[in-house]
Amino acid sequence: MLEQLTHHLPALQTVIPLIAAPLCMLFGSRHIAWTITLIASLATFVISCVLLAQVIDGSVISYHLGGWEPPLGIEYRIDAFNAFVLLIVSGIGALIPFYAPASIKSEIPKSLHSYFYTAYLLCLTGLLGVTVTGDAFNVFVFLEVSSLSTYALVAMGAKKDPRALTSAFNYLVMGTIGATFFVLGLGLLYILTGTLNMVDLADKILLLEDNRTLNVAFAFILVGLGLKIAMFPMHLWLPNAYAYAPSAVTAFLAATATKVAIYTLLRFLFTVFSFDYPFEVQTLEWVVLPLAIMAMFAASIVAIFQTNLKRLLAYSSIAQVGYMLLGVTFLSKTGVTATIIHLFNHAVTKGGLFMAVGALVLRYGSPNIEDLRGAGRQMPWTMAAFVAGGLSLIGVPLTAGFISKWYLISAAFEANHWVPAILIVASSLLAVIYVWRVVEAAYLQEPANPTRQIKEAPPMMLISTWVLIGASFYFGIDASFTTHAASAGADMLLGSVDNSAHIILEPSHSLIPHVTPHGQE
Amino acid sequence: MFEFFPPAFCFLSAALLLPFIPQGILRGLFSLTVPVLAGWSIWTATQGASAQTDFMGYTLTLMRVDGLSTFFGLAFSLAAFVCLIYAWHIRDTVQQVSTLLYAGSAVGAVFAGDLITLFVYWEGTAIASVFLIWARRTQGAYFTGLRYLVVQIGSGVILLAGIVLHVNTTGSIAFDSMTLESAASWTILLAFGIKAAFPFVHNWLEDSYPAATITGTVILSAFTTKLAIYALARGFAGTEELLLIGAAMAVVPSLYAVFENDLRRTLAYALNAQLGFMVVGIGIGTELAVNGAAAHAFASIFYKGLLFMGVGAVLYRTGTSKVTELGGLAKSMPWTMAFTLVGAASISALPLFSGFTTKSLILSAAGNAQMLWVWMALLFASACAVYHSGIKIIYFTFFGEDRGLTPKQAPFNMKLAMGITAVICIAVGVLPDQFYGLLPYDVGYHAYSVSHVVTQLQLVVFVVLAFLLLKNTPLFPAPRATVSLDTDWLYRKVIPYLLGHIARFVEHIWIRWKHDANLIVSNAINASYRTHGPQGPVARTWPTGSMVLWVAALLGITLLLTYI
Amino acid sequence: MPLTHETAIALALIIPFAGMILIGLSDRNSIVRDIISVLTSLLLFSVTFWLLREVEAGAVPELILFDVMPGLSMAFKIEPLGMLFGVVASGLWIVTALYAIGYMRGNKEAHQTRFYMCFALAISASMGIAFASNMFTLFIFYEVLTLSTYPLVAHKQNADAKKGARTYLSILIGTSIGFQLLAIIWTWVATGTLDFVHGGILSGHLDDSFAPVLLALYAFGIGKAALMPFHRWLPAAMVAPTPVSALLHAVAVVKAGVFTMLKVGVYIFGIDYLSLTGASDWLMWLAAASILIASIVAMTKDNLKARLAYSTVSQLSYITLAMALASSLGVMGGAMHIPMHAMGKITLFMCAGAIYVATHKTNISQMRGLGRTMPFTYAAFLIGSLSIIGLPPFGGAWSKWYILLAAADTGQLIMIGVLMVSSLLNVAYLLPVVAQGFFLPNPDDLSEPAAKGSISTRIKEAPLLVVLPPCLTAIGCFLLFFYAQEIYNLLAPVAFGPETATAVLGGSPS
Amino acid sequence: MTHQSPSQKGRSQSGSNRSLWITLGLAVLLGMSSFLYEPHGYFEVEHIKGFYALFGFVALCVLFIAAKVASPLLTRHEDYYAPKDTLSEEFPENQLGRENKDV
Repeated sequence: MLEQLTHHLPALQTVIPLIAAPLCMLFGSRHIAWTITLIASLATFVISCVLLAQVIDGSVISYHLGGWEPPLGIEYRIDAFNAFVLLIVSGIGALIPFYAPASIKSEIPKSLHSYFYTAYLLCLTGLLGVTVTGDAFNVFVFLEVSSLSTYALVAMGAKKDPRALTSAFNYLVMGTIGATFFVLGLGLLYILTGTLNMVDLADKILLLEDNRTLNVAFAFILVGLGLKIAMFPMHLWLPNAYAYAPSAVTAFLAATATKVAIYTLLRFLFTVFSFDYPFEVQTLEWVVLPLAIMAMFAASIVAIFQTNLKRLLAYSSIAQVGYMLLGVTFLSKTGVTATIIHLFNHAVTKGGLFMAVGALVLRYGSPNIEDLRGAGRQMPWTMAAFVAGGLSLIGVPLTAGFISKWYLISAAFEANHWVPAILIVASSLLAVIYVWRVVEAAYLQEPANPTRQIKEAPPMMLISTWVLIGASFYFGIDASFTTHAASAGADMLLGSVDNSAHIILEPSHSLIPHVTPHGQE
Repeated sequence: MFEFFPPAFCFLSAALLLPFIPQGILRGLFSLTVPVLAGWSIWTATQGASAQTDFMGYTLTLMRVDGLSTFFGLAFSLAAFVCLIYAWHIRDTVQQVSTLLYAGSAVGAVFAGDLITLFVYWEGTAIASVFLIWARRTQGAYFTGLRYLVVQIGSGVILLAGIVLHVNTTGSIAFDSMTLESAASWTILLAFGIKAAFPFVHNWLEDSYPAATITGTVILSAFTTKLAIYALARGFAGTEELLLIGAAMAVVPSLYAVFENDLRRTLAYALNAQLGFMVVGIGIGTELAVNGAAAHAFASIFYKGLLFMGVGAVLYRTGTSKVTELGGLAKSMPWTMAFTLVGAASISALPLFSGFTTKSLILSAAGNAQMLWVWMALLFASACAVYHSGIKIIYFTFFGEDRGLTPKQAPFNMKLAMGITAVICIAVGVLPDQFYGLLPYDVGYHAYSVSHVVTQLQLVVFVVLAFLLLKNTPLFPAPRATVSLDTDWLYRKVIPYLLGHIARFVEHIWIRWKHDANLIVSNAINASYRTHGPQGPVARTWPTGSMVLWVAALLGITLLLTYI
Repeated sequence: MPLTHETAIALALIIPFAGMILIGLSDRNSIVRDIISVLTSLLLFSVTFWLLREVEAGAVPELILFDVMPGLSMAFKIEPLGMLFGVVASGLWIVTALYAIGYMRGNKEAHQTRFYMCFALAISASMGIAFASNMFTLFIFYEVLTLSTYPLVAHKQNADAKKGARTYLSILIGTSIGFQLLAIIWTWVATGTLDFVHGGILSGHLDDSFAPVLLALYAFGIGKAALMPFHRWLPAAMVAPTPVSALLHAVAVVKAGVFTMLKVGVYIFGIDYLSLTGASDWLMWLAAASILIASIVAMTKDNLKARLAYSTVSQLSYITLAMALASSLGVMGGAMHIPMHAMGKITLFMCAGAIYVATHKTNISQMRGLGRTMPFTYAAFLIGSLSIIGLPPFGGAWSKWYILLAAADTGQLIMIGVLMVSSLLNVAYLLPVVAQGFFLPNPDDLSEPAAKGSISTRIKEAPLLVVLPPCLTAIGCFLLFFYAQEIYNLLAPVAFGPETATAVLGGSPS
Repeated sequence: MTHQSPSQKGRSQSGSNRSLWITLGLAVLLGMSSFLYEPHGYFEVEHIKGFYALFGFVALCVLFIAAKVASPLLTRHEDYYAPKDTLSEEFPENQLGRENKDV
């Protein structure tokens, strides 16, 4: 049984949270819902660990859902890259149940807690699904699953601030536009090639010569995913959504949602399309590169002036997305590795930061920097976590952020892109400013209300915060895992590894799968 | 390692011990034994002995005992001895320590066999001596001391630069005779020249010596410049350039010494002129001339010291050393007058006094070399010296207009010191052959001949006669309460004035620039706040429409690329 | 227990770190805390001293901790230059630890525990910098040092302190990330290694015309070396309590900067490569300008610590200049200037602090006549000044000697002139402090007749723990003049290359 | 400036007159003596009779004239450099032993 289960892990990855979600609602009790969520998210985490272990050496797992052969059937295809992303998503997903209860207690009416867990699990399902699937349309479906549940999650912040409703609605409108663009692009691709399986698409696209429809499809997909990524200047939905959502949701979204969107973009850029496709190279160079750099600066400067800590971090995220996109535009293995590493590192760091901010908001009742003065003494552990995360955001050595920047700048130098290299460090310095504004307020200013007794954050929140912050340090001190995984992922994406020889076929029409080399298929 | 204990170490270690000995007789006796011990060790040192040590890859020669160094070493030890007696009454630890350090450094420098050791002691004299000026503890002395220190250390760093260049070109650190053919030796000559008060770099001397304490001036007058003379004699004997320099040095300060109002400054100018004689002697470079320079340095140490002591004693009792405030002290301070007269007679080179037997060596050397103009210049300077050091000091202090001053006699220790110094002056004048025996070279010179005695007496007497005749005529430069403008005018008036303007200008620019820069920065911050601040357009997040517009625009731009 | 090289290096890093934790734990009991602080410094010094003996015996202690990224490891390897810096920083920590106790108590400062903790952490970081075996490790500890000293600068938490600390942090972080990181990554991309190798790693991997650019990134990126125009942090950091200014901003932090500069010159570029490509010519001129301008600015400062800060800026550029001369003798002089200047400048800063503790005066113009009430402090200040000026018989003379020799060796006569003028400027801004203290009347105390009254009644020194350390370091300045030979022997392999060192040691170094 | 009584002035006047006569006498004697011996000099000029006497007299005249001419150019009031100069300030009293003769 266990044997069989292990062969269905790719499917279980999405199925477990998908089944758990309605259960949460059915039972109604928030305690049971929490338990279910905990079990489901831990299970997905374990699964993703197992999956990553299987593919990190460069193998690929191809799982045919329902036994239908691709390209007709839906294929779940796991290689080093998406296994790594799965790990991020499920890892942070597994932390949220620890963090959430204390956090949402004050933010969401108790009656809605089970709905919260339901929506959360659905969101997790969607994000994992997007990552795990090898089918382009399936990507769209899961993307919408996650998006729709996200809108609900954001709206749950309404108890605390009614603007959450408006921002959720805005997010919905914009997200839908993005999704629509994406699906339009898919439609065009389907018209051209008649297939939706990514690997198949890639093969077919290679055969097409200079084709305007293909270009239009690419443009639609890029813009659609760009919106989901919050690529500057299509980021407008993000600050409000992050600012008004419940803290646990913000932490989860910030760490996972945009990362998965970036993953998807990379998939399309490199697996479906590739550098051989001239239009892509052009677009990256002429559209994405300038936008990425603008994001790095514009968003950072906006962050500097923010008074609301959550919005500050939200804008910082937009800037960080700029780094990730910048890595891609170097059109090199190091560049893509840098993007993947930063994707991971930033997820860990930003997740931890938002968790810390959530704890602060819980105790102070406000995310405004003004109100958080003196927090360094009143909530030392939480604030220390924030500072540590901030250092990682800046890219101080021994933090994960440093590793990202190291690879990113290396890639820039390798590509002889001097100006971007300088701009990367210049924008890091902007991060110094916005992080240090908070540090100064917290440590060097007298509390806004000295008589008020502020307790340290609840232990579970603190622990989950520190797990992420600790991870951001661990991966800064020993980056061998992330760099290894990221470069394996980059190899996979850029096709520098001949992966056809390593494919593990897992036809699901039989419960006992047999493994055959790809070539014999 | 050492064949014997370097005498400089006697002074230096005593200086370190001194603060721990109680003030008073004990400390006074202790410090007096130091020059005695040092002098004895120099006296008994075998010629050619040396003390060497390996350090930092160099072989440092801490001691080089030969005729020249022994002679100067003895002179300095003896000078230290009389200075210490003169300063017996001083109860200021700073002055006491710095006196010993200063004398020790000077003795050390004289015996230095290599340039690094020389440099070490060279700077030592600069640092130790400045405290004798500052010890006056007035604002004027403070600033004078700073000026002095900068010049002295300036000489030191120039020496250092010269040594570095020398080591770099020759690979040797030995301090021997040099020729002016490389940048290194020119630099070293400049360093020596500053301490020897060459023209245009001389003014530190006239500026600082009169600003020191009473005893400090006496001590200062003994060492620094004579050390420079030693160094020149060692390194640059026979360098022709020195002839002109020395002649100018002998003449020009004499002029200043005439109209200078402050007696100690007058003496400083006179000292400078005497140094000119020695520089000329070194420039001639024959054994006779170098002997003359050394002998004259010796004599100069003591007769100049004696004059400074006399004026110092007057200052000590009356509070002033200005011509315009002094006069008629012959009755109240007879001993001081008598001793000062000996000094005046010595510098005037009257027979039986020291100047007679030493100056003539240099003049004879110039004569031997048939250097008429140099000889004339020196003769002129000699005539001037008769007036400014001989007549002027004595006349205006002890005779002249009576200002109603009735001070007590000088303290006993001062009189004793003056007495010993006077004896030395006379001894050099009376026993020339014994004195010449101490000189570095054996040249068999005889000072006393009828011709020499008579001509010298003629010179002196006619100068006195001219003075007495002209004294009441309008030609006589009557003393006035003035300060003389010298090269220091440049760095005390002109340069500060210019610097002040430049500083104001720079400050103005700087403030403007800072203001502008601040403005630019704050404008930039404000502008980015307007655009990127919470209310700025970039940070605006609510309008869905604008976002859709962006999406459309981006799609459009991307698609446009198709046509490229 | 026999001490191995690995454990000794690890101990050197861990001891101050453990000290920091223990200090934090003994927050309640200030006496225990202070004792721990001193004991830690003693322990650390004994370890570094043991290592020094080993290095002098020719050993090359090494410790590889782990790989951070593929090819980039956190590793330590002690070569003589690093050993020297390590011994200087840890040795002077002892006196500063004592001094800090006296100072912090004398001034009744708040947050003393935080102060000692950050101090210990900073020392730990300095050790890391000293012993780093590659540029990557060095950079990491460089940044740790910056961050750990930030709370020390902002210690007083008033508006001034915050402003100063902000300048401090923004320049140090800004230059290190903005330039140094770029330079390091560029080096890494160009050569594929960041290890310190004698003779450099860049030769043959970098287009010669780019060498000055890369050097510029390093030179400006090492903000701690306070090369103009990135020197502003140093005067700004003077808002920190004096022990911080003394140890960190005269020894550990700034010396970490110039130490890094030397490391880059010797082990990344290689002296031969620098001299071949002339990459450092511009740096030499800039350092010279820095020396002079900072000295002139120092003269205009009335605040004693500000004056000392600008003096430090000037003196640090000596070392940069020495490196930029691209000559073995320059390396010798520059490296030797690290302990020499450290000893002198820490003396001066501690004296400034002693004056502050005793009288709460910060401006030189207020300090007239203080020398007679605080003779020991002022005597120490005098000796420190003389050493900084470079006069014998104090340590500073030797380093200046070798830098001058290097300038002569490379034919840079103008640099000789610059160093000479700088000495005079040093005289002009340092010695007035002493002279005014000893020889001008105290304006507060006009009735006091000079040189009267018994000494014991006149002396009003700061507490013993504040006065003793500067006196000790002043004696140190004197001893360094005679121990220069040891330093020379230690550094010979760095300056003249490991092979030639033994040959050169025999005779004259020129 | 202290006021002087006429008698004091007269005394100093007569004193200097006496010294003038003595010096004059000495000068004549010495001037004559140049004719009594053959000088052994190094230069031609030394053989001029009374060269040294003449030289001394002329030298001082030249010196005085030069001083007379130069002093307006080269001297200023003694407070010129004040306050950074010692000439313009009193010698510190505590370093003096200013005592008057016992009356």
